[in-house]
Amino acid sequence: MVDLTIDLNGLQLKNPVMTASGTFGYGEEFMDFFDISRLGGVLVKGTTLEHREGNAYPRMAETPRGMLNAVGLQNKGVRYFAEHIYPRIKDYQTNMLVNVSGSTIEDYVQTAEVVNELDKIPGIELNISCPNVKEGGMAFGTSCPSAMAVVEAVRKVYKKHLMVKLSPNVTNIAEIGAAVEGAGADSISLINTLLGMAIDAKSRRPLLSTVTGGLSGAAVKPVALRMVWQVAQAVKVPVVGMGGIMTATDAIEFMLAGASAIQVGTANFIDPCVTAKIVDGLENYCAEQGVEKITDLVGALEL
Amino acid sequence: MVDLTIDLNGLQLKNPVMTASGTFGYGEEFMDFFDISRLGGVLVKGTTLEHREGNAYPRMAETPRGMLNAVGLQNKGVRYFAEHIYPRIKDYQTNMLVNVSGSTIEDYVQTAEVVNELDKIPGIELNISCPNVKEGGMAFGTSCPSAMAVVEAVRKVYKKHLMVKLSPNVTNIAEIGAAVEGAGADSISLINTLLGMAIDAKSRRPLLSTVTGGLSGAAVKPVALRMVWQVAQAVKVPVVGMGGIMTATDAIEFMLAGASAIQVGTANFIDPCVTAKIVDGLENYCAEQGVEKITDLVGALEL
Amino acid sequence: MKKYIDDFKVVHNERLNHEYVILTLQHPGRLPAMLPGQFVEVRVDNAPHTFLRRPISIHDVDEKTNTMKLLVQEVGEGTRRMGQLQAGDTCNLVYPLGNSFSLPKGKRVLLVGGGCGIAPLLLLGRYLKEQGIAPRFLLGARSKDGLIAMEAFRSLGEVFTTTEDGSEGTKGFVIHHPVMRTDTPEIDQIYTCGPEPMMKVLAKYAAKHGIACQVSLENQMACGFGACLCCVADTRDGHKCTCTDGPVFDSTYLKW
Amino acid sequence: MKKYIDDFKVVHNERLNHEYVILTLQHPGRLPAMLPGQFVEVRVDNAPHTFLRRPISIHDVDEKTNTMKLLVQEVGEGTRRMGQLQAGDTCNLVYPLGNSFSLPKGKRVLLVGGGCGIAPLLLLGRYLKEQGIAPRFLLGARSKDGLIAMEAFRSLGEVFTTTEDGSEGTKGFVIHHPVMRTDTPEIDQIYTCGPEPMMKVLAKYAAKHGIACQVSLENQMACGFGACLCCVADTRDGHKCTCTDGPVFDSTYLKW
Ligand SMILES: Cc1cc2nc3c(=O)[nH]c(=O)nc-3n(C[C@H](O)[C@H](O)[C@H](O)COP(=O)(O)OP(=O)(O)OC[C@H]3O[C@@H](n4cnc5c(N)ncnc54)[C@H](O)[C@@H]3O)c2cc1C
Ligand SMILES: Cc1cc2nc3c(=O)[nH]c(=O)nc-3n(C[C@H](O)[C@H](O)[C@H](O)COP(=O)(O)OP(=O)(O)OC[C@H]3O[C@@H](n4cnc5c(N)ncnc54)[C@H](O)[C@@H]3O)c2cc1C
Ligand SMILES: Cc1cc2nc3c(=O)[nH]c(=O)nc-3n(C[C@H](O)[C@H](O)[C@H](O)COP(=O)(O)O)c2cc1C
Ligand SMILES: Cc1cc2nc3c(=O)[nH]c(=O)nc-3n(C[C@H](O)[C@H](O)[C@H](O)COP(=O)(O)O)c2cc1C
Ligand code: FES
Ligand code: FES
Repeated sequence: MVDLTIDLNGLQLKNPVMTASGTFGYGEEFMDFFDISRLGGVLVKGTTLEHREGNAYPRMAETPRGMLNAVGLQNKGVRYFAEHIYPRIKDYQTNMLVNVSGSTIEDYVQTAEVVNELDKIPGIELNISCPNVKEGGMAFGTSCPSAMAVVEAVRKVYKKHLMVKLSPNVTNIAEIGAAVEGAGADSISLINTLLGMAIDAKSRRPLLSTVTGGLSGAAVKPVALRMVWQVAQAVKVPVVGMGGIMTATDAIEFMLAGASAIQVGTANFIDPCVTAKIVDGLENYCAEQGVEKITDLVGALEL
Repeated sequence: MVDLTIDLNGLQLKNPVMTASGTFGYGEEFMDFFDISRLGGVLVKGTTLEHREGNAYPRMAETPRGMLNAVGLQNKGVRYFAEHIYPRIKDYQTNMLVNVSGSTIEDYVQTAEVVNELDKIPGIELNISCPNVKEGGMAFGTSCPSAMAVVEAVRKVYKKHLMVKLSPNVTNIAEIGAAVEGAGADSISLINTLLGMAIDAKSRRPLLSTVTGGLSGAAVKPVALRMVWQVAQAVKVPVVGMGGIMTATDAIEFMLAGASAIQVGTANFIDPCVTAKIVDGLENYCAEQGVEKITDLVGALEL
Repeated sequence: MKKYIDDFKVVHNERLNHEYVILTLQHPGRLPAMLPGQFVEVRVDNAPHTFLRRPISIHDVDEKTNTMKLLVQEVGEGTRRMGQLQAGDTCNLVYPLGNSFSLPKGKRVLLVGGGCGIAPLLLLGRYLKEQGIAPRFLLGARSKDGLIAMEAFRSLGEVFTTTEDGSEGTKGFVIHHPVMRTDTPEIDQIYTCGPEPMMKVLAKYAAKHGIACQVSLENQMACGFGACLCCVADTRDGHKCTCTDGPVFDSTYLKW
Repeated sequence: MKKYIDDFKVVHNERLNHEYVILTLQHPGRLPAMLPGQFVEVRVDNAPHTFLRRPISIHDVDEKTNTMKLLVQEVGEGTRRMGQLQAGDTCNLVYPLGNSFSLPKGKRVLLVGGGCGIAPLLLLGRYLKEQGIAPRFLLGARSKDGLIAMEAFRSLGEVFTTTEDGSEGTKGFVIHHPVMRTDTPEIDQIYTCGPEPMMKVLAKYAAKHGIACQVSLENQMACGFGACLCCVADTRDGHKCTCTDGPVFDSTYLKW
């Protein structure tokens, strides 16, 4: 038996496989396909203080082995979440983490305060990297001072696990990672989507209502892997890697690069059972390679 | 007859299709496949002041619809180029532009000075964005002051067309574009490769000798298109777009986003005739859409 | 409704013309219940340019043979690959997805389709007939060649046709067909699927004549089952997912 | 040598075992001259995970039928797709690429191959024979199953074999074969292609015995024709491209 458990700076995961925010709904959408209690964790949809309608249609464009989205944090607001959704999902036998977004620091703080009161939510993922909203979002994640400011403010009010999710649209990701660690992050997740664009040559129009959107899927894996490697070397807190993970082999690559856990996003759309398969695949890889504890893989890249 | 000619701030192109540096050798490698005088221009291999052996093997890894390279500017130095290669290629009936790289500003300046003396070379492309060398390269392209410094220094000694090639590995590409324009660039080309990484899960080793390398190919197109769009809006000099162009349709998308000309890189490896097909494809598109001058497409994206 | 993911076996690929095929897919075991208007998400294998699944309506269902039919119009790489599937091949589906057409307001129904939008109307027609409601179809195309799978529709009810070039049926768009061009059309309920401009015209027509109208929308979908929120339509209640709240909407519910 | 890009027609796919096939590809017109040791770059269609072409050695050439043969070992998606090509399919090649084996230093030649590295040795053997030099082959594999295409080699000359498990020929690696285990081996020239460790052992052996040795290298190639500089080998003159300066190198030229 391979030991797949991970201690993510106090947050206990039964295995390193989590689902990425905005790609797994509230988990409910996947219940017909597999038992989500098999997962290490679920990052629920991006949640904001107030209800948000998100961006206008069209919000999605396919790209070479990837996709652009411009959802724009559509959600009913954190109070609706606490009242109506939380009761439905709180007893799932996995870590249900809330992905928190905002336009101002005050937004983030107030949202985190509401989530802090929800007993069965063991942590939040602070999204300082959403490229699809006009205010806030990515802007916070692209400079050290603003990233630190929002993390410090939330840290003051949020008592449980504070994961901070970085934007890849920066010159120096290691610097930002170190900054948010200094500001009190318990773990760091990356990457959010790369800012991209798609055009229909025939109609000469952008394919997204917002012109630019967030790129995800297999295409971004090399960039994500590099950034995870850079951040893992720059910080002491655990790193949660994502970006283009489609298979167990991809997940292992991220762990070798230094990720203690991983998240799977876009792949869920193509195979709703993919995360269960990745859990199995991690176990098989460890068994084949004689790895007894999966933690032995973390950062085990041989240079 | 569609008018495909482009006036790139004084540099006359018979059509907007050029080949990207480092992917087309000195043009000679493609002579067996098609008549390279059909091209608007050829960007020859990255050229430095001194001979460079480049990085150790392995230098290439395939990724989802892309590739990583870590060539590291292998070349025989600009003087060898001037003496031995220039005489062979100087009479090609297309714009032969030299891609100039360096580790210090002085390197860039001296290299540019040598090229300045070569009558049949109508311009250089200043590569301030190579991710595969330890010193200089990308470092110059990732901050405004250093980008400006190198461009200003070269501008003083280089009298012909000065194209500056930007790195995509930055937080704010528009800012860098505006800075190099201010420093005297005649045109701006982008994107160079995105910094990425690949790992072999079985051997637990990086697939490149340099661990990280430059990502190119179809996968990067959405990011490249977005950056071209952003820079085209931020500057007045013409923009030359590249990154993942595989077909004429891709090329048109870049022109709609604001590129006056385009470069094709990785696609040359898969189809050595691809650039000739793109020239044909541009003409067909224009004919079908009733576009008389291809310049009408530049920045013609409808928002 | 419970959703599934399964490998189906292609048992038949009927090519209708240069751009349309009907695939018959067999479930490995017992096909679960599926409703008219629902769709499947097809995984397209061996297609370098097709990253996501492709949504395709359920065209017909045969519980006896545990098969379903998909009517596919080849418009890009994904659908072209589907058109190349051969008997014996495997086709992985996520299904059944979306809501469904609901029972009509009145017995006089008209099912209006254009292009590949006729696909869900066959199963709907079969379903209505089983409920004792005689379906009438109005199918439009650019020209005669575009009027496909006619026998299947005729076996269920009356079929009217229009073609833009007049090569068959009434010349013009569906809205120009005599069945609609009276002051008091004998229609209680319109069901429609096809190009958006067509459906908008029908929605307006229905509103004017006090006819109920259900439209089946297309949209850019990444998942097809409510996980990505990419596929929204603008409704009176704000953004709603075409893949879970739709694809079928009451036309008056949409902000058209 | 002039390089070409052409669609070839697959005229035959001979499956040797679960992992090896021999493809026979026919040129649309007249096949240009090709030398032993050269390779082609195969475009792999319908393969989502295969972005670049795949380099494959020219296994054999038949000028009368304008065909060439490729011996393909299925190791990943690209080669597996090649293994699925069927008579009538099209296969796009860039060819002929690379330098070639050169004439031997002396008449007593030994062609040593392992795995898919045996591929270029057949054409080389044929070429040597035409030059009046009798090729002797030493082919190694893990076990009997890995010794493939033996008849073709036997038709050209003497064939020695080794298997790691001893299921055929001498037990051990190629270096353990009696033909090499004498103090004065009757060999003037070794040609070798196969796993790098094998070739390194042979290079050392050749150096020790004063035998000339040409090795054919593999490398990560993006283009195959000198445009990308990805495929360098470390030589006494610094980095040289395996695809243009190689794939065949004199073993003493390499920094091994
Ligand atoms: C709920 C639903 C049911 C559908 N039912 C059917 C059906 O029964 N039969 C059928 O043939 N088609 C149906 N479609 C449309 C089908 O999904 C698209 O034609 C298909 O996704 C195109 O994929 P492709 O790879 O062939 O083309 P692509 O190469 O992806 O695109 C080719 C062209 O089609 C457009 N396109 C791509 N995807 C969509 C989409 N989801 N909606 C609208 N336009 C698109 C592109 O913009 C492009 O112009 C349905 C779509 C939806 C949302
Ligand atoms: C000059 C040359 C001649 C060759 N001749 C033959 C031949 O005649 N017959 C034959 O079967 N194979 C030959 N090869 C090897 C063949 O190119 C690779 O097996 C093939 O590229 C693998 O592609 P894939 O998509 O099947 O596997 P992938 O999925 O790309 O890789 C599968 C495994 O093979 C390894 N691999 C991939 N590409 C290469 C490469 N270029 N070199 C070494 N390892 C690689 C990968 O690291 C991985 O472990 C030759 C290679 C070269 C450079
Ligand atoms: C449709 C969609 C919606 C997303 N919504 C969110 C979100 O609300 N909050 C967030 O932090 N990330 C969001 N993301 C980013 C993903 O969580 C993830 O960081 C990214 O997609 C990269 O991983 P992948 O390549 O595995 O998809 C979204 C991604 C997609 C594709
Ligand atoms: C093998 C290889 C070598 C390259 N060498 C150089 C170089 O010497 N100088 C340079 O400015 N860019 C170099 N590039 C970057 C390309 O010119 C181009 O900017 C990049 O590949 C994106 O375009 P593409 O996706 O069409 O390949 C190289 C790219 C590749 C793949
Ligand atoms: S397509 Fe994903 S929610 Fe509708
Ligand atoms: S593979 Fe491109 S130079 Fe050799």
